Amino acid sequence: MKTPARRLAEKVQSIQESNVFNIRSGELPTWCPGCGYFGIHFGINNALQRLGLDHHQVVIVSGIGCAGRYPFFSNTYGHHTVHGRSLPVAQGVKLGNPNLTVLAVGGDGDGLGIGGGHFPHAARRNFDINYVLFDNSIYGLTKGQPSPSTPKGFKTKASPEGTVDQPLNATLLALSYGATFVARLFAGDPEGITTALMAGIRHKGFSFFHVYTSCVTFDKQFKTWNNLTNRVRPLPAGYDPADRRRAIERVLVDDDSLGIFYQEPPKGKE
Amino acid sequence: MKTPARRLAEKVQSIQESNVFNIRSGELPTWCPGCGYFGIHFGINNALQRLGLDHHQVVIVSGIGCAGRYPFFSNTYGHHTVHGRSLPVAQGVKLGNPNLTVLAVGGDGDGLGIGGGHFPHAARRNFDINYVLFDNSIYGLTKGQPSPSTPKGFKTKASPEGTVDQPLNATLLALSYGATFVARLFAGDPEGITTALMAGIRHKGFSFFHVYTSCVTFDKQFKTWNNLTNRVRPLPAGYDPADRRRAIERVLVDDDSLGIFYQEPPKGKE
Amino acid sequence: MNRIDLTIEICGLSGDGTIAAGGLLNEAMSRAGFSALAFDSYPAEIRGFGRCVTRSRFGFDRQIALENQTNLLISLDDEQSLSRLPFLAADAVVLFDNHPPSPVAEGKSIAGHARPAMSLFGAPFRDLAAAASGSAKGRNLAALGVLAGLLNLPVDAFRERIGKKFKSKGEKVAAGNIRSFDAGLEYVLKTYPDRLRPLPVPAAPAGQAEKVLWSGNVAIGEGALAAGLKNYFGYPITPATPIMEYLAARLPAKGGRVLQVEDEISAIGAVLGSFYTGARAMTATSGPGFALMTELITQAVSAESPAVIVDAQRGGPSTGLPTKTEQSDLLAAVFGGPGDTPRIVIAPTDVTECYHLTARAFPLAEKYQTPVIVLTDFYLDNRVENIERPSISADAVADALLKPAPDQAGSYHRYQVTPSGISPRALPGTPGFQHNITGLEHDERGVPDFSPGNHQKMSDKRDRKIQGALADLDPPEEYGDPGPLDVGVVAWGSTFGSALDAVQSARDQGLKVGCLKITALFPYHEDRIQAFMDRSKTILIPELNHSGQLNTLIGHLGRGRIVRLNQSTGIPLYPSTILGKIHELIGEDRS
Amino acid sequence: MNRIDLTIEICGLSGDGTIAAGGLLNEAMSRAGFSALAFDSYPAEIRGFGRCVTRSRFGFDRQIALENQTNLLISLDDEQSLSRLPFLAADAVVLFDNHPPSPVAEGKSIAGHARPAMSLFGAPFRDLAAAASGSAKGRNLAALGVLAGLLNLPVDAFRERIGKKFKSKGEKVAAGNIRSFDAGLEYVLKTYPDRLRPLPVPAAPAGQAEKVLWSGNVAIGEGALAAGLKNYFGYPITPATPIMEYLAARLPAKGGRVLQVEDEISAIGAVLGSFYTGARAMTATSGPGFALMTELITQAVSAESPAVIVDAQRGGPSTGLPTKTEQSDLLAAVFGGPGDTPRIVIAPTDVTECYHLTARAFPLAEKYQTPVIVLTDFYLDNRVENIERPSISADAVADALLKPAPDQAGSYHRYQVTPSGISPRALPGTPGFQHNITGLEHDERGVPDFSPGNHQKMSDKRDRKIQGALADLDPPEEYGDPGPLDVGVVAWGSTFGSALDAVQSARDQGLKVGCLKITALFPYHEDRIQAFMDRSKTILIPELNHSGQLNTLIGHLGRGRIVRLNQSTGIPLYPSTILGKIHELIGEDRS
Ligand SMILES: Cc1ncc(C[n+]2csc(CCOP(=O)(O)OP(=O)(O)O)c2C)c(N)n1
Ligand SMILES: Cc1ncc(C[n+]2csc(CCOP(=O)(O)OP(=O)(O)O)c2C)c(N)n1
Ligand code: SF4
Ligand code: SF4
Ligand SMILES: [Mg+2]
Ligand SMILES: [Mg+2]
Repeated sequence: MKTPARRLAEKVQSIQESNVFNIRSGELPTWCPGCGYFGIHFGINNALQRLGLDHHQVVIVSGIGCAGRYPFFSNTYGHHTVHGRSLPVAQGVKLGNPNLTVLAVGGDGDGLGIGGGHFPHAARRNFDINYVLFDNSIYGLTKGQPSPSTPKGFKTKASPEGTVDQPLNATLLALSYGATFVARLFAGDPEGITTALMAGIRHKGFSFFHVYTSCVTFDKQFKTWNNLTNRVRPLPAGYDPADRRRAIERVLVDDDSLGIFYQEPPKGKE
Repeated sequence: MKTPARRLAEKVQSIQESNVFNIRSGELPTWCPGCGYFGIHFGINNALQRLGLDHHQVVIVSGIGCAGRYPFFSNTYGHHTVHGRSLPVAQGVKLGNPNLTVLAVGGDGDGLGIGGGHFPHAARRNFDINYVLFDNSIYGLTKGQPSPSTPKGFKTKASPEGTVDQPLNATLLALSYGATFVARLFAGDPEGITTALMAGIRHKGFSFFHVYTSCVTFDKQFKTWNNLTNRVRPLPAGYDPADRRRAIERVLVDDDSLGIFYQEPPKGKE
Repeated sequence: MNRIDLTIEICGLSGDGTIAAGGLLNEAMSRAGFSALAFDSYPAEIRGFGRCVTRSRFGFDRQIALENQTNLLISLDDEQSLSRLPFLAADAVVLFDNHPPSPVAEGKSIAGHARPAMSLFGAPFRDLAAAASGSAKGRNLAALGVLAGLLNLPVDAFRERIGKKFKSKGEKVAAGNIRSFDAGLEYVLKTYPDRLRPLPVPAAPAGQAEKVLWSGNVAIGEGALAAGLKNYFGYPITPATPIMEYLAARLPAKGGRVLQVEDEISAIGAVLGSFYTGARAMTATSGPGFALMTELITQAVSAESPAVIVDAQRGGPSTGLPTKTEQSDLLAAVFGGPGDTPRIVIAPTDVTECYHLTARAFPLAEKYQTPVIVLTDFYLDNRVENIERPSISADAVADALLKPAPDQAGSYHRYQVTPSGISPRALPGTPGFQHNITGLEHDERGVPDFSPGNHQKMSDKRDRKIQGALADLDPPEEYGDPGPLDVGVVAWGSTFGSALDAVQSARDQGLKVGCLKITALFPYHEDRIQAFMDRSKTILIPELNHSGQLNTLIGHLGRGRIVRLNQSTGIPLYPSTILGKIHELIGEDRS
Repeated sequence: MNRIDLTIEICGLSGDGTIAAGGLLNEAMSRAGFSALAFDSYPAEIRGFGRCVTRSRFGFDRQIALENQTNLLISLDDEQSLSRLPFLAADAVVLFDNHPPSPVAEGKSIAGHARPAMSLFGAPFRDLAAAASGSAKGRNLAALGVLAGLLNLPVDAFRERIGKKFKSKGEKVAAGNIRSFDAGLEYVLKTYPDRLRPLPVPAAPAGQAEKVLWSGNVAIGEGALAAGLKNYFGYPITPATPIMEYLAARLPAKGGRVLQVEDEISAIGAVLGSFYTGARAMTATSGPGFALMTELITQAVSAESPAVIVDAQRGGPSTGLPTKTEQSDLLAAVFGGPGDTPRIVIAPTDVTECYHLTARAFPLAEKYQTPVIVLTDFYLDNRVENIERPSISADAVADALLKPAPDQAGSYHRYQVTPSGISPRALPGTPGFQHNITGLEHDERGVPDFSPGNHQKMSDKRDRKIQGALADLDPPEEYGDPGPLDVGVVAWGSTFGSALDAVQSARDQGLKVGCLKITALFPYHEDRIQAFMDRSKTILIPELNHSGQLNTLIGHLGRGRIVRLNQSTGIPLYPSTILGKIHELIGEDRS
């Protein structure tokens, strides 16, 4: 029987071999086979392709982590800054040259832990940047410590008795911070990522993409492919993303739906 | 006609002269006459007195700002750390000696700006500390720049055209972060502060107190005594603070009610 | 022509209008043609119960330093002013309110403590203002009127400045304030007609260049504007905040942006982001904020990102003395940050240099693709000097970006190893030059590479590049005798003015002394510094810090005796202190 | 007794089990009585396509450094192993898989590149393991079996260790893995009976103290536990993470807490909070995290708060070379942070000192009320040494808190100025001793005070206190001839072992050389260092950084010629490199 991870890895490989997209750089991703990041990579690349963006007009800013290595695998401009600071840098890039399409990408440790202080301000400032959070609920690159979004009870070397802290919900945070575009996505659904990215990049303002993903190497307990795949489902048909209050109310009771939770009608200030 | 600020200042003076509480230190507060902080000072002191806490069993940790000077005016132990770091230090104090009653105090710049990255984690970690945010929506000590909670359109030397960013709502944030006790209060209502503080200090877990207050010296536009006094009112009678979801829903539509928005039934982990 | 050297202090409690009066005095005197250098000191609390003191030194020649002897004191609050007594010249003139708003406490009157040779002039500042304008608030202006009458200063200059300052509060207030001033003026002329002490007024020199009364912070703002600053990112902190506020009022009109961000980490991050796209960007901060920037500064060194960072030093460590001056961030600026992180550190010594070094920091950052740290200090940021309006040629601040040759499209190497260590830099938006920059060690393409040879090569490159910047940094300037010196003073930052003043006095006294000004602190001109040291029998390094940080940095160059003169007081090192040390050293030497 | 000096490398691709095999080798050899020093190198990516190399040096005497000549290589991946060729001794032994899982690419076989004097031993690691255990995964163990057979190593030690290591994966896996080992063993005995190279095994010395095979990180954790650590606050970062993980498994049982917090600022903040209450606390980090702690470290200096901070250095600057070693944070540790911020910086040079210096950091921090920075580096953190289990007396780590006299209740002054600079410290919870600590400049009571005299007094006090700590810091240790030296080597940190090794070799060759070990980097023992330098014709300072940071710190003490030997390669400075330099210097000197 093929595991979901295996299936995804195969899918990703077939896509890679098909050469359908050329936005990847010559560098081979250093991620583990089966890592969810391949799916996100595919989703983002596809969105950039389909939007017809010139590669040289795109800047991807990232922090540190497995996710933070992203820019090296993409044939755009890339700014690999330090741990947790992708948002400040991305905002500087956007102000520096407003013609550029700016993405910030990074992991849950990067964005909700050490960089968590910048998130509210990037959201409320509402510059036209796109923040993709690769949320595997673990510190991957440092070999599997709990992260701010780790569910309770996660056992790692750093938490031998299991974690006890209430996890943070990045979708809820973005909404509370006043982000004007908020989507929740899944690495196992690259097409969904592509669709949301296209809408979010078109959105003039701060767009947040909360991507559920799996660290196949260090998490055998919670955010595994199996668990995630079994959980997620699309937002109900007819869901209206124009109401922030509704979006918050929904996210308080629903951890599993994917899609665009909120999009403010286009009038972003930057 | 007496201004509200004047009235408060007189009230505070009469209280000071009455010597009803001896928890103040020998140091005279360096705040401007009429500053809302006198009311908060009174509210906190009263709570400590009424709870019968020994002064030497209380540690007040603060960051930098007019609010940050608080510990110097109190006859407890005090740890005046750097800008934005009161929560990390306060958690260290609590783990160092769990018998101490630990308060963290500071301004909106301190807590939502530079220190905003620690707030989610202090909340979700749920140690038994009490965080009082003196929210005057301005950087007081540095002479009046906009803060993360400043309403749109605030004109200062640093924002000559008026501020444009969406302000942060600290009550909403605390709830989104999973804080187990959340109250919204007003410097002009020291008795309300006292009541909430007593409940929050008794609460075993992270208690957050969002105190509306006025910087009489630098804000003549928004959070003036007049504006605040006219706005605030108590939470409706019969409001049930046991439901976090309800609390969030309420705070999304109600910026003005004061009282305890949420209190998790006592089972905090620390 | 009489040489004028007049230091005037105004002292009061916060709320007395001390700082405002000092500002008006400086403006009016400057207007009248005097050269001025002034520096206020005030409490760190907004309405603490703190003392405010303004000190201004006036003369005909350019003023380069304050001295700690005051010739004339205006006391707006006697109790506070008592603390100034030790700093009054033996024959100082004291103006005081002989009917102040709250009665002076028993034994606290300045009149009761003045020394015999001092001259006292009492006047009812408050009553005069109240009578003239209906408000006692103008008592500081009445005091200025007394001063103007006593010294026979050009009163129109005062009236004009007062009118201008209060215009925004309405015609009525402005007129009332001018009347308060006039009331003081009339009072002194009437009351002390035979004790007046008219001061010679400088003749307006024909064709003199326009003069401006600028603080160091204004000069920094103007320097950045002159260099075409595009984006300013900041977080409020004393004494750097006025730079942000100054630019907030001016940069948007030039198409730029001033953004107050959530902390200093964000500020430096955004500066790096903006400069990455080629848009000049800057941040200004002080010690605590500078500390927070440490990590991203090291990243900028590794990623070879330009950045301009003003560190406006204040008393430290930590929150320290927010409204006091110190030069104690030097080693943090040069060595702060883990790893081998060479960067450029420069420090102006006066207001004019604040302008020039800030402006030039931009092309330096661009050319050498590195953070440039401009070290100022409270005494430099907040002093005002009236100076010829500085300007800088377009050339000197021209875009210094070295672009890659167009034919490198597709094969561009961001970190190409070159003899100079400088690699051509392509900006995002350029087709075919896509690349990554990173704080991971990387190969020439910018791809992570942790192999031994590569790390060595890249470390060499980064070091070579910064050492090469020496060619674009001002060499140390020597003052005084060109020959062998008994004492050679080596100074930097705001202390340099005092050192030069002291050396000039010592030379007037016939001593063989000289002075070296260092503005390039890293990299530094070893040979020039050593040459100066070598011709000094004793090298004196006066600094406003505790551990002698310049000495730690360059002391190894000295082959003779080095003597440190350090002071951790939060107040400037005065020329007299340095002069005293010179005397001591030469005395020792002779004995 | 034969002197054994054997360096064994295992090289493979990540996933080959290289690191596991190296670990087992070290354990088994240690068990068998050999002294060992081993150090692995692996890629910064989890599953990059990176090379893994373990290197172990074994002998009878204590091993103090690795050398860059390898005597025996086990190749688990030929393509990767080719890169190791330059580091193989001319007569090295190479064991390789002659039927590896994926065919070796054309021209990439190690056998095809070995130099003539080398001895090659091919064995089908994979097939042996597959046949013995049913899984090819055990090929690394089969390789160890080949090794054990070839060198006649004590096989029971291997079997026992393998069984133990895999116990957690079940009896079956463990037994299978032992069988894979045995298969390798039998294979070599059968295939190469006449080429075996039995190694003399050390006789188990009677009454020998218990030996442990510890990494520097384990020793740091144990040192902290020995000192009664109460709270550990950390944030993951290579190479410091294992300290947190080690303590997470042990501290709770002792009533302490390990808390992974949201960033390094929070970690140091919590350490300061905990120590404020008297509860010993620590954090460990590496360059990027250390940079973030800068501001709070300066605050701790001002507020006189104890803290223990391990900075496990890695290649810099910035994110740099996360899995490589370097000694480039020295100046940041000593000078990092705006303001005059004297603090204590100490650096162990081997695993045993990791234990002792960490343990002693706690009473030092307590007594001197200051941050104590323990500087280690990747090579020290991740090497393993088998050492006598260290222990420290209760006295040496006893509570060093100086409490105020009880009669000071009500009139207690937290920052009382004393001759030593140390003020009695009262803990929260003590009735009548309420006070504030602050990073604002303060008077003796802890109340903000920005007056000149007070700032001077408090700056003096803080400086005096730290200088006084010298009495409690190990003086530099001298090795080699006590008389005049042709070359005197001054070293710190992990480079010291290599320096000493080189000096021992040079002395064996009859050269007049010596070596100085410095573990107290701030404050440092000026007199002792100068005395050593003074008797050295040439002073050699080898360091694993680019700019010569120790030289920057103490170079001014040298009155003779100082020569730097710097390397920015991310790999250790080997004894042979230092020895080469010594030869060069002595040669120069003679010519
Ligand atoms: C200031 C700093 N602290 C710590 C680290 C070490 N570090 C590297 S990646 C990482 C966390 C990675 O977790 P996450 O952000 O979730 O990314 P992932 O690896 O899961 O993609 C940490 C702590 C660092 N590089 N810099
Ligand atoms: C790292 C750092 N940055 C900046 C400052 C300067 N600073 C002092 S107080 C303050 C803000 C005060 O605002 P707030 O926290 O709202 O407190 P308030 O004065 O309004 O009570 C700032 C920016 C500092 N002390 N440290
Ligand atoms: S460690 Fe986890 S997050 Fe990192 S590449 Fe591997 S699977 Fe992905
Ligand atoms: S400046 Fe504002 S916040 Fe500060 S003391 Fe004065 S009134 Fe209060
Ligand atoms: Mg993660
Ligand atoms: Mg505020």
